[in-house]
Amino acid sequence: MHESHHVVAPSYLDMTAQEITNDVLERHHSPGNQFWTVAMILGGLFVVGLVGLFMLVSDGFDNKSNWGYYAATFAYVFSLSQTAVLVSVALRMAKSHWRRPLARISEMFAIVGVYSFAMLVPLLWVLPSIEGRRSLWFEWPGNTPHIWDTMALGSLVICGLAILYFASLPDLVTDKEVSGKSDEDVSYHPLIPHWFGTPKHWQLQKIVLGLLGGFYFLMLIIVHMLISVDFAMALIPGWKDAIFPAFHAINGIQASIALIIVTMFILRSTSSLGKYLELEQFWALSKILLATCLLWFYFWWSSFFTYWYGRMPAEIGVLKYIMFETYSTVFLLAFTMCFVIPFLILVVNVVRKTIWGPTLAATVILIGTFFNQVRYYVAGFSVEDHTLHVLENLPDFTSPGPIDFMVIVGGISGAVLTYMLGTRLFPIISIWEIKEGLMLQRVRKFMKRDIRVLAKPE
Amino acid sequence: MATETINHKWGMVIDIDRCTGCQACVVACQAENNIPLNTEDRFRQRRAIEWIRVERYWEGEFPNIKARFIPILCQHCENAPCEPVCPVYATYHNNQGMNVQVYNRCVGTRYCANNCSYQVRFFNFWEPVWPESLKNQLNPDVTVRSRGIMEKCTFNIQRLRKAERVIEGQRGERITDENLKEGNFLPACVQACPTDTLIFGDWNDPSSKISSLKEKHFVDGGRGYKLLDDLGTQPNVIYLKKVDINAEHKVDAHA
Amino acid sequence: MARKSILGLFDNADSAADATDVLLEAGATQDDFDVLTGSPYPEGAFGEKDPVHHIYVFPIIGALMGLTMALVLTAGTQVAYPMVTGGKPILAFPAMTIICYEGTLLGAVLFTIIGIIFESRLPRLRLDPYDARINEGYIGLLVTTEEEKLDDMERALIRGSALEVVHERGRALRG
Amino acid sequence: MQERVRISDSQVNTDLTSSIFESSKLYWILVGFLALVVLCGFTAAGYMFNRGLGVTGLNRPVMWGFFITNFVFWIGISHAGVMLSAILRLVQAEWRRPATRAAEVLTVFSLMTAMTMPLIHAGRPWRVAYWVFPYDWARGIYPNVRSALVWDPSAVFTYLTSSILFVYIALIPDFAVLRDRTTGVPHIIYSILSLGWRGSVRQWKLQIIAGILLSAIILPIFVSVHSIVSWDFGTAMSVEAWHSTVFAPYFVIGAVHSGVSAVVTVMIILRWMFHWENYIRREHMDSLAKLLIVVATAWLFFFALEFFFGLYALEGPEVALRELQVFEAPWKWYFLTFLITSYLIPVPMWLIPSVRRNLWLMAFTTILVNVGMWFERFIIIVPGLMRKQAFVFTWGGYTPSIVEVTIITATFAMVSMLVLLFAKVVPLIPIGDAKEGMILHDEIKIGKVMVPAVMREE
Repeated sequence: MHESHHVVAPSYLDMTAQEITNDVLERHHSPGNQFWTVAMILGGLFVVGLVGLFMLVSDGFDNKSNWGYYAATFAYVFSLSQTAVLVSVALRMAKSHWRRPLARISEMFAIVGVYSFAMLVPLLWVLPSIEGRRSLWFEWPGNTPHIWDTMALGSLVICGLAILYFASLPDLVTDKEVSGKSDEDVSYHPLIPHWFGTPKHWQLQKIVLGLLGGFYFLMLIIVHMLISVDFAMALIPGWKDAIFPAFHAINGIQASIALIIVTMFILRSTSSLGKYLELEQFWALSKILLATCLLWFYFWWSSFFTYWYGRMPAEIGVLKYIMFETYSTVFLLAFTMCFVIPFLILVVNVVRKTIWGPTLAATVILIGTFFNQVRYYVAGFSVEDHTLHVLENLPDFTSPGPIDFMVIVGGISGAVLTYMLGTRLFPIISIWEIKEGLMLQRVRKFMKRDIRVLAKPE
Repeated sequence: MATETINHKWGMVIDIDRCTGCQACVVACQAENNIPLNTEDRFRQRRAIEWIRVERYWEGEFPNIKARFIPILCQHCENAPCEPVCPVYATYHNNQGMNVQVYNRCVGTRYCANNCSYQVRFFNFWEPVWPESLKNQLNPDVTVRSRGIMEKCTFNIQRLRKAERVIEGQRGERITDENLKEGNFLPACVQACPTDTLIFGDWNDPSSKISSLKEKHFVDGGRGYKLLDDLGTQPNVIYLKKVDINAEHKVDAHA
Repeated sequence: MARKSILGLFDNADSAADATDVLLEAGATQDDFDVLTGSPYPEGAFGEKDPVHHIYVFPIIGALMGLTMALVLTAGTQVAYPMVTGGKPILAFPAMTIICYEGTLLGAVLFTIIGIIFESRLPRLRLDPYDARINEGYIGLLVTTEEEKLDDMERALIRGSALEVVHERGRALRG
Repeated sequence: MQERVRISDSQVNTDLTSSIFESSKLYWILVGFLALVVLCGFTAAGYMFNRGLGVTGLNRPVMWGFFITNFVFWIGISHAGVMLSAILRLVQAEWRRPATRAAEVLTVFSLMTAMTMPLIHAGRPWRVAYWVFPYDWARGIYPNVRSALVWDPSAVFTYLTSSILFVYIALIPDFAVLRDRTTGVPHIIYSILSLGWRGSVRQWKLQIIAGILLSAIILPIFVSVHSIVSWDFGTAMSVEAWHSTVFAPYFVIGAVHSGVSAVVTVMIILRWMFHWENYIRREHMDSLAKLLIVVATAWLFFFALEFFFGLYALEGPEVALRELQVFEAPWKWYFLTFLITSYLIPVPMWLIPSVRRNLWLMAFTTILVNVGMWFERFIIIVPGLMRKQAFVFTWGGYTPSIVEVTIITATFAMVSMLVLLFAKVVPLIPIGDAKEGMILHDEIKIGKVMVPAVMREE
């Protein structure tokens, strides 16, 4: 961040718009065998996961503690996929130029949202009624969270898909024209025939994306709050932690940025589209990643510290349960992998300004985040009596059994598979945004050096 | 010093069932501890200083209405919320289980008063004054607190120190309920209480009355309870419920 | 041998930038000239060479020293005067963390400031040729070289369309 | 960037140093008036020290009142400086340029004012010396590092020191300008202050690094300061309303909200007073307002968390407190005022572009925000203390005495006076920065239009 060096203009700046279009679309249509082999393997693992889920269901929904790891996996997939969409939304609002190549990569995760929604469904039967226990919903009917969480997550998913669709519409049209399809061929895309890329259309798209983006932002925060409180906080007696929803959201943002970095890295190393994702993108994202790591610590600290100082029995119970006794190992892992290690990696500018540095940190964070979800959701589901207001005698640690491992592996690979299949429907690189970028930046000669000039249209 | 050899842990048992609300303890406390007179305007300003106070609750509806009394003083908590927040150690926990206030350290941040769940800390908003007639009544063993200083119940530490000097230092006996009583070393409020509602003693002395009361009442169905127990402050003052014919206890509704 | 400095004044950045070429032709090296401007220009705009500095070492040293100080202070005072408050441990680490954090950052800031002043070679006591118009938009080329080469340099500056060449220190001009 | 005009460097100097070399009658009248108010404040404080805290409206249980509210408020304002100059520097926002100095100066002076508040609050400043400068070996007792009131001075001291140094470092080049424009004694003083600045390549390079590096270091301080202030309340477990884990981020974001608003107000006043139309332009207001929309909304989110999770556990005292805040006079009026003035009026107005570019409306809204934020602190602190505590029949409220009101008013006068006086000795818009902005400004021709652009050195 600090040391300045001479300008690095993205290499694709010296490609013409036409070249870029062809390049991306060509790759889009022929993913290569490697792609399908990976898809196969993931599919296999996904089936294993389904088997695991089936075994869970056959055990019945009454014994919550069985479902802890499933819940954790759901929370993991949900917060990663749904929050990843936010990255592109936020960056587009901030009009940052470097986002262009990675915008679609982030939006594509909206598709995984559908999958995470499917994962929610079984949990609705596991989640106990709120009668006689603390919950977000005070005196409402017992099954309130089941209904509202479903609706909230559902609308979030739909909104995400809408963003993905409208953001990639111009590219879909380009694709249709380049591959010379007729309107009938694309009849499954109702909007394509009506898009002519007139200034009016672009204006419209800008507005639609803006509105959807704003809505998505607010919705996402709310859903984070609902899921985290209904499925974790409310299940642990005496746990009243105002910052937890925000912490959950921050952890989601952190992890989803990490996820995008890793995706970018994979794309670079496995496909020719890597050339659009350059140091610039990694460097910029890694700065935000560093910030989120610090926020992770900050939010964790402010809840831990308040509890430590207050020392009420209820607070001590919670601290012991999810931090320092029952789930201490998991907590330590989460703490090291979500904060300590990535912080140490990213704080060094020399490392941050590489491809591998951020990628390494991102990988660590992705694993750490999973532990963090385990610490909350498994812990929550392992509590027997939710009507208590203080956690006197701590429940035992629920260690994952074979079924849990099947569910975790299957669940996650299912999500990845969904994403891969999504790339079949929409080009993974946003062509129109890169073209726009070409238009809005130049490399100029300034006295004795070259310098990059960025247009700031109001 | 005797205090090192024998380790006391002072405490009190308050038997609500015996309290008649006569306020003798309040008066005794005022006299013993050089507490400035709580004139009417002091009460109006809500700046009255009463180290021990008797709160009164009405119970029931008119014809059969009952008055309930509960004497409240510093609970000398083991985990006192007021202690850690003081920037200058003006209040801390001494080795005899007492929450002590060091007047000449106090700088008057009033943070401790905010953080006391029992509202038993009092601030000298004004310089204390006594009418000429009362000048000679002031207790020489107790500091007169000037304005800007926080004060609270001390369990009459001056008397306990004296007890240690006399009983342990000179006679070399162990302090017991008896010799505390005959030597007039009990806190003024306890001494003044006509119905033995307030019982003072040493938790570390198994033979003391308060220890036996704790034995007796801190069992299922016993009358013993602590104020605001869910805060985990672990008071050294414990209460015994009122024995009520129609067994409903407004008092422990608060606890 | 004695090195002396002269200052060529230019009324616009481009001619100053071109003048540096003339200087190089005239046998000056990049170390011999420095560009004085009234505002920061993008690096390398004058083809000047990038100055080396070790500013990033300073905050790290400062942070470490600050941390140690704070640690000693907090831990020391609690151990030296062990008084139990609110049933908290004598060495209450979470509470200490806060003051340690402040101490660390304070140290870092103080050392960064020292570092910046030191690395920008301030305060400047040796008096080079200077002209107040530099702050009014002129560009100054400060050439420092052996006395006998000075005349060539001066000629080079003139050739490089310098408005004038200052030898002695400039006077303040009325605002 | 419509109303941008090219200005020669020496014109820039003349304009931006006008506050120093020319002084209108109005200026001196204003300063004189403010000085008078400050004098009244000192008199009131002296009277209070002499008579004792009885002359305030404080009582039991409301032991903290106007002074602490005001302390928190000014600490909040002081967060403007770093928020703007640090964060905007780090993200290389061009429109930060005219705002930074004013913001930093505001930081310094509001911090100084804030520091006086606890001293006055304690009623006997000569004793408080023990606590702020505690290490007198004679007493052999050190401050209790477990107390939030010891963290406060350490944090504020750190913050004050670093922001003063930050301001000074950024001032060196401007001192050089003043040195070259003055004669006689001022010339000597400015020469000393400018440390013989020459504007050499190395000096400018480090000047720029200094900006970024110091920002990066001060940012964590800035977050910690208000967090620690919030823990004055958050750690007080006996006051249900205060003991909330979300307080730290809630206070910090609130501080940014009020701080940035204050900077906008100050900038508008400066623009009007010293005719800096060419430097403080409408587009800056526009960007600041957009920033404020985001900040305000984030703040509202944390406020919602704080309020909602207060009720979450449905504990008697907490619920009683919320009722007190929202339904009982006078608190309900304060509550309403605070919510309306700090969010419900300003934010919808900022959403309208024409409002964002209207100086009158911007001044109006930003002042409203700070009215609201003052009340926010007030209704957190005082009703929190008037809690319906068991075993206490003194549930009284709190009405400030004339003494308190006078002192509070004086603090506002003091900050404004100090800022104005400072404008007499240094330019409140960084001259070098303004010039750099003009060098880096550029335009790109897209089709038929010239789009404003900026050169960007990565």
